[in-house]
Amino acid sequence: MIELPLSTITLGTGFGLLLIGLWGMLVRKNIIRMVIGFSLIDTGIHMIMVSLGYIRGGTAPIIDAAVDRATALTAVVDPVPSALVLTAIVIGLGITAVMLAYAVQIHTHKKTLSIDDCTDSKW
Amino acid sequence: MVEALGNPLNLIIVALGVGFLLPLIERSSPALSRGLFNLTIIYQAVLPLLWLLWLVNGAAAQQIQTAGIAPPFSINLRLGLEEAFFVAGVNLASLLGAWYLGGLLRGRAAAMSVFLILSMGVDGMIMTRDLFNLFIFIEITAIATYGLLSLERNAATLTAGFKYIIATSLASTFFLLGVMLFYYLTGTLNIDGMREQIAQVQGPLGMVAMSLLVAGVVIELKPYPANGWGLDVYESAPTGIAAMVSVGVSAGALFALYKILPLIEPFLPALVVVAGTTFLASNIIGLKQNKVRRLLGYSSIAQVSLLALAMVLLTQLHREDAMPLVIGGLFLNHLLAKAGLFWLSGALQRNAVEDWRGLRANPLLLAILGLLLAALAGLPPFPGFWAKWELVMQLSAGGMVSWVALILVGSLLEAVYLFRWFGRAMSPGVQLTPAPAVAQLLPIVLAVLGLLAAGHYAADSLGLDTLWVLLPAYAGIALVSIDGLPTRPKGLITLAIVAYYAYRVVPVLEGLTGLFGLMLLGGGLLMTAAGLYRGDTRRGYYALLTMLLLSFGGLLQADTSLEFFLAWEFLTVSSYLLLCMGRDAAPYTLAYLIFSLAAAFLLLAGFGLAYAETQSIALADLANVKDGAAAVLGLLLLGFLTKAGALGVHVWLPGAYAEADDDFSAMLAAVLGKAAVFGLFLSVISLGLKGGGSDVVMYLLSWIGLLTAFFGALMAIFQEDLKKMLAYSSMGQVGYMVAALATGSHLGWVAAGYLAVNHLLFKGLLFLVAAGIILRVGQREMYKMGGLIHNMPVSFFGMLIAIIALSGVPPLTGFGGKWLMLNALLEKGWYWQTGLAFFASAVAFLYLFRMIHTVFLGQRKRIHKDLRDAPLALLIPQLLLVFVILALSVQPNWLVNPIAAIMASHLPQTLVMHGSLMQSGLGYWDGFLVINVVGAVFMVPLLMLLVLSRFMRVQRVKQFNIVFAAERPESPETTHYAYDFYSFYDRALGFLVLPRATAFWNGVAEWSHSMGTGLRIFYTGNGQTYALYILLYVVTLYFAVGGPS
Amino acid sequence: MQDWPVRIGYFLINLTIVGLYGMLLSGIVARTLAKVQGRIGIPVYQPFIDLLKNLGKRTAVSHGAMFYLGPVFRLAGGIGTLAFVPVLYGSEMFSNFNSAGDLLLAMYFMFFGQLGMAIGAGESGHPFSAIGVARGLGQMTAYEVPFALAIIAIVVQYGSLSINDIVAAQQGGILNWTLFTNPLAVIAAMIAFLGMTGYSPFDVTMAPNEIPIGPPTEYHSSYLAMMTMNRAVFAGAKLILFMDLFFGGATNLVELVIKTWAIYMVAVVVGAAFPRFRVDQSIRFFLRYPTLIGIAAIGYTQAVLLP
Amino acid sequence: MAKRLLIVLALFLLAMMFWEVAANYTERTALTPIATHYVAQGPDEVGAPNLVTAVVVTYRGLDTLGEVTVLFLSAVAVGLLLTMGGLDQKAEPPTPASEIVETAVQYLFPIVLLFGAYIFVNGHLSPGGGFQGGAVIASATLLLFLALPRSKLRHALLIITESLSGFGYVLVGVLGLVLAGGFLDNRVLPLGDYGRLFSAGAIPVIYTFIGLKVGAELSAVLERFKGEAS
Amino acid sequence: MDTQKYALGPLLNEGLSAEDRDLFSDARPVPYEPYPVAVVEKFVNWVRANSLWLLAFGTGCGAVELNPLMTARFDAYRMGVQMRPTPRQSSVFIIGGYASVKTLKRIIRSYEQMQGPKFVVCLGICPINGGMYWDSYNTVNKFDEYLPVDLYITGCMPRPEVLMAGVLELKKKIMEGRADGANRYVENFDWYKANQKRVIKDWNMPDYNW
Repeated sequence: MIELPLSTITLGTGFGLLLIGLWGMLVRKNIIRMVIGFSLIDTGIHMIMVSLGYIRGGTAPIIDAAVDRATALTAVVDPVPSALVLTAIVIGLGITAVMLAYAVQIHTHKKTLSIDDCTDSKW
Repeated sequence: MVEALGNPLNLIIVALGVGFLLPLIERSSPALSRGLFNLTIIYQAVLPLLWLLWLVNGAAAQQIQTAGIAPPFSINLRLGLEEAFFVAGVNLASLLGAWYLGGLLRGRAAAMSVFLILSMGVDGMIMTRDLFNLFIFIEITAIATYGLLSLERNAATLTAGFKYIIATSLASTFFLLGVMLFYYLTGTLNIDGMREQIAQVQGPLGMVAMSLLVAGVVIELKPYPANGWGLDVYESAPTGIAAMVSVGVSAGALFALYKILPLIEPFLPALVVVAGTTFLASNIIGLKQNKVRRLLGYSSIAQVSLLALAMVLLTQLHREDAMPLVIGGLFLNHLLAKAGLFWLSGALQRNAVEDWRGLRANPLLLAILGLLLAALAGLPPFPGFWAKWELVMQLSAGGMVSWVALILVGSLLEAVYLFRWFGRAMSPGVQLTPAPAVAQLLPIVLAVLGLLAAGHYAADSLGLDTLWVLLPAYAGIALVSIDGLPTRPKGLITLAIVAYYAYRVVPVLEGLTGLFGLMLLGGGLLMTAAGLYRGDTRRGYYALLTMLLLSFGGLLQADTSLEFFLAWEFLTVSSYLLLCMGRDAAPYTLAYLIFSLAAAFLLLAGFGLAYAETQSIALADLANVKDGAAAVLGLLLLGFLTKAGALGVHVWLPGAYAEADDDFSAMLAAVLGKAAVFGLFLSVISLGLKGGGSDVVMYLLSWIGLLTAFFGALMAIFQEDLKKMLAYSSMGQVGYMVAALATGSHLGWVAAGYLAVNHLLFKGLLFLVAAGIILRVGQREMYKMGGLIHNMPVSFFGMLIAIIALSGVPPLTGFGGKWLMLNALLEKGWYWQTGLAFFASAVAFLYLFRMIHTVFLGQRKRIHKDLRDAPLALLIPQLLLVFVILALSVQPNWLVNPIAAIMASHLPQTLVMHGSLMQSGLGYWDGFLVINVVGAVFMVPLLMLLVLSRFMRVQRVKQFNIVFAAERPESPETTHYAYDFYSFYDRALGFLVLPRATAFWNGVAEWSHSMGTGLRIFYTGNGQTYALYILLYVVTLYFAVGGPS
Repeated sequence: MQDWPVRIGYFLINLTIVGLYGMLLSGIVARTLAKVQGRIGIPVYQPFIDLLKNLGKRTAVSHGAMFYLGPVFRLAGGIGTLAFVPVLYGSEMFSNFNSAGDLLLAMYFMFFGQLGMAIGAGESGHPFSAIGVARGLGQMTAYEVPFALAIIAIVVQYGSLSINDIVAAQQGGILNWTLFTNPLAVIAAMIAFLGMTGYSPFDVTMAPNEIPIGPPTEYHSSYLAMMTMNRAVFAGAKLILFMDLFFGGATNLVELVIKTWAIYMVAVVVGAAFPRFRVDQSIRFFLRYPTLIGIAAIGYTQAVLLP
Repeated sequence: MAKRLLIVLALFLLAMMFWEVAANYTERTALTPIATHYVAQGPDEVGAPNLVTAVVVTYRGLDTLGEVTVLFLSAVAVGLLLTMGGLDQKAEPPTPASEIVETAVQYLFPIVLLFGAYIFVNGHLSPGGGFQGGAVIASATLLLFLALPRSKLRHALLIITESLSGFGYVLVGVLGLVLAGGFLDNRVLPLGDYGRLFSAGAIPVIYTFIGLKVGAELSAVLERFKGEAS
Repeated sequence: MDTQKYALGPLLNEGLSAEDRDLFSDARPVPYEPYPVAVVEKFVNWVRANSLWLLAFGTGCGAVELNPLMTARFDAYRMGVQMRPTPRQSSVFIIGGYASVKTLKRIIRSYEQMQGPKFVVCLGICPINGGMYWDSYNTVNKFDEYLPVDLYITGCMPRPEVLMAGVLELKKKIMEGRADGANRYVENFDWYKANQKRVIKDWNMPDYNW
């Protein structure tokens, strides 16, 4: 049995989450559920991002007592994806918030949350 | 300090700082926040403009690094020429947009800061050189848009907004994933760094990475069919916001695409297909659209995909040097025109196209609409024109003929729906809304001015003598400014301008252009002078007329195909607009424009092919085309024939000629039609004698010409409408010229030139007579006239001379044309065609007699008892034409000799002159002798009758003193044999003139519309379905280009 | 080339000869027809008497200037057509003003009188005039097609548009006539000739029983006399043209008389035997077989005669 | 049904794409050159032990500024959307929480706030930072809303905090432009002693601004959703 | 002849509505004089006599006798007689028997449209005294009260042979210059017109149909 690298597992999980999220977005009619689907996609992406930055056997890129500067080059994971994920999370949060706000307004105006009813403009 | 203010980073810093502060300041002082907002947005617009200026004048491109650390370790931005241009454009649009949005933003600091940040986000998208940073800016732009969409809160906007969020967030998700894979593969996020490491992006991961990256950006560009969400937003968002989305956000996405192009080399072909499909599909679907905003949406998507298409194709061809003009031109065009139109539709609060009826009551608004639409359709002098020209030339040179075809077809379709809208605005109707506030209009006006300036600049950049080639446009604009004057002084001013122009231009022209210079400008002046009989208000008429006449000069003086095409398009535009002034012209103007544009595009394609072979746009070099001669000739001829109204593409002609203003009809038929003949001459002279394929083309041309002549005449005889009859007659006459040209012999070309001059004379005369009749009678239906000879003897005389000249009966000029043409055809050995020519000229008698009989002879209606002859202003030009016809009848050599000399410079002379005797290879004709003999012969019976009358009491009687089978006639209406004059001919040959061509083109129109219906079936309106399309788009892109290894 | 007065004098002689001959011809034809019908018929000089009678009328009405000038145009058209056609081959005296133009000129000048007459008749305001003109013009377009095709065929055959050249090419024996060298063209042209003369079955223009009597319905007195003169001159000119083109021309007056009389009799005999076509039937008739024959004539000329 | 099939197909194809990635992915064993630079030079250049923070705040400071902007925008967007007629106002008044909860919240609230502040202040030293701290602060607000549904935030305070901290952030960035190497350069302040609280130049300042801003914005968003915002 | 006598000013055309008056000529007919040279007049009369163009207008029962005239049996053509379908070109008007009032109106109109010299021949007994219709309410009895008659051919009905005899008689009269009915009509225009109007009640024509 081949041992799967750690990051491959998280990568796979991330992809899985992404697909599940997409399924939710594409199949669920309720807008709130679609937003949840989006959150799942987001989370999946974040996992993928972190996985792509993983260095075999690396630890958090904080050079303090635990990791001294001399060995840091071989001991830490890539800090860039972590930084990017941080940004991506916030952005995802922002979008989710706006989506929810839209959901609220749509419900106020149309008294429904079904995406199938949101076809006011068509062609 | 100044330096600090000029820092390009300020575009981001200032917008953000102010954006953050605005909500706070709003709490204490709304006025202050408003002022600050205004200041900032102006600053945002001015700064990139300054940079653009500096960069154009040679400043180095700015590499901006952040955090005091060099890239690739930190994020860097770039402000080169292209970035500065795009940023300047977008910020200018947002400045004008903010101005326009004034009311919506007032008192809403939050909205103002979002608006500021939106344009900042686009700036960032354009400037950043870091892929992840690009993602951030995409998101900033997206969320800012989400926020702004909510400014108008109704169900449609909200649901559209939600769909938009779903789509864009999915797109950015894929983009982000692509970015991360790129990082994984190349180890950097810096775009320049990635380009160096591009070799790493390969294998299965590379393929996925590229496809995700491409998909992310492409979906932002709203590719068909995964773009329903974008359209919904265009339709339902507040117009100001929709304009920003259409213009700003798309610009950012486009630039993002531009930046990543080097990273995704394998996807370029796929991108071309995507952009091409979207361009074509959007325009086809647009045909079905009857709501302005969604219409603009389709147009936006089409324009942006055209930009993308151009960008990718030029990249593929490695013609980046052409990008500034092509991309810059198209972009500016789209930016200002589209934004302007969105604003206009918002300012007028009219959405359904039908509601735009009656806009012509407000000339300013109409002018704005017209100019913006013209810009969008790529008409000169707007930048889109130059860009399209350059694009077509480059693509043709690169051998991408099918893409040229696609672009031209798409552009034509776009013009169709855009000008259908304009047509509605020109139609009579009620003015629904009050005129919008000046504050809302000013930005739109500024957009128009910007477009004009940009067009001028673009022309400059092509190295043209800009002022001179754009003179028609400027003269038109100048005359618009004095539109307040009474009509006749304006007409005199036009006459003076054009006369001076002709005085300067015509003597310089030589040979063929000289001949046509005389015809076009001389004829134009005469028709303009005849137009002075009208004293009613004619808004813009003389401005457009000046433009038209001056573009004749441009056409004649053109040394390059560009100048020729430019002048040609000016002709198209001005004549279209002049045609629109006809009272009931609205239903026919669109057909006129479509066919004119189609003709222009055929020319463009032809010039492109020629350029591809000779690498030169000089008209003289057309003759150097060898391999593609037949194709170029075919395209050019098709173009000119369309404009000339050849059989099959004549369907626009009768309506246009009939419904135009009466004096303008004369101009159209007699003068403007000669421009097409001039074009035919040009193309045939350059390319018609190359042998091989050209011979086939010329042979076909002869048939086209004579079939046109025959069917033109045949259709004319069944018309009840005076001007329609003249229109069909013109069509038929042009057919003879075409056939004569096709012979490719000296004799034939002399014949064509002779026919052209003659047609100008007698058709101008006929239309002027018709104008006089219509003015007096107030009718165009001939059977409602009759017996007018007693009221309008001079007009009758004019028509008599004209129809004798037209019919080709000796001794008047017409026979010369027939003689030359038939000789040429026989010499060429085209016997069947000759037979057809005989038939056609015989059929012409029918309508000629019908015309003169039903109008002037027969029974006069009681209500016409007191009619007077046409006003002197109309009669004098008529008499002048009569005089010229008679003079040329007496001395045909005055006309034939110069033409023969001109043609002899192109071909060996086969028409020999011995004094007044002309000899062809087959026959001879002595015009001078003929008219003398005829004159003498005429005197014999005349004298005889006069003598006999002395012994015979001749009683002058009145119209009812006729033998009426021993009864008395009851009313002139029932006694005048006029309606359905040739009913027996209809029974015999009517089956030939069933409106097949009309049916065919209607079928094409219907087919395009049903294509539109078929193509828009994807737009279900359901956000989820749209999400599915996006997903499918991503996987399709991936599997289409590479797929799994 | 002689002086102008001489040429004009020659022409006037020609005109007189042809005019008188034309008048006589119509008398002969009427008499011939009468014999066919078992009558004695008019005296051959009756057309002259009728002409003089009409000239001797003492009253007339005029509907206007064009009405008045209509017969002038008509007669000028006839005389002019004659002026552009050489009467006898190889005779300077009988060449008229043929040097002014070729066959095309003669063909197109034929319309001159018709157009003027049509306009004059139109001014009379009588509906039958207009109907007659419409019919006449309509039928004219139709018979013009086989005629033009035949002309084209012989122009191709002889390589010239000059009437003199065409006649010259037919000299030297009866078998050189177009009639024998290019029979298809002659058939087409002769059918067209039937239409041109306006006898039945192609008398749709005058049609005395339905639109009495077409264009000249309002014309009378001297007007009518001039039109009668034109009928003589014009018919003569047309016959001479046909003779020149298809029947070898004529080198002396006797030959001229025989040939033209024979040509004319074709129309008369056909006219005596057939009832009238309807207008549309007539148009379609000309555009069917005669046109096909004309096309075949060109094809035959190109394929058989030219190589 | 066809649509469902199409969805399955699309997801299947997408999964195939992902499978390509996952199957061909090899775990890295060494840092990329850029990461190497960050790890090797970061402590000296930026002076922050937490390299992620160094990257976030300085190296990729523009991203972070953008991120803050995004959050600001979404707060504003939510505000714009929910200002008028947010959630149904006629809903049943929420059941008050039990006294224990209410009391506990009153004690916990400041502690959570303090914890948030701790996180953003120490962002350059240990895991954490402005966003995390801000989120913790917002969680305090959430706690408050859950426990005391009728409680209101001081709107003016939120706006002032939000605006000023945002502006402050931009200002610090500009100071970097004026005083140091470039926009958002953290070396406008001395780097200080490595590993100390007051070190790493302007990073703690920036993180403070971010923390305050994020906290305020998220709180505002929460309040909007709560539906009783004025 | 004294032209003054006939210049009595334009006709009034009272039978026409005002708007129709513009459409009809109101000129008065004028008599023509013989050619100044007597030989010419004599010759022209001979020509006229030998070219008799009949108006093909069968006004009554006698018209049936006109048709055989042109057939092979009688062949009037040889006498210079032929039918013309339009009055403008005809010179002889044969009144074919009784003239009803309705037809009289058309006869007058057609007669006036013929160009002079023109001749009227009455066929049968009826135009002379009414014949068997002498007491009919709608037939005129003495035709020459309404139009000038140059020749009567009596009988009921006269055979074509008689008709031919009549033609010869007419020829003789014309050659002698005695067939001047047209001038008589003009000279006594007012008397004829009054007679005509007396019987024709629906006079909706001009007074003289040019």
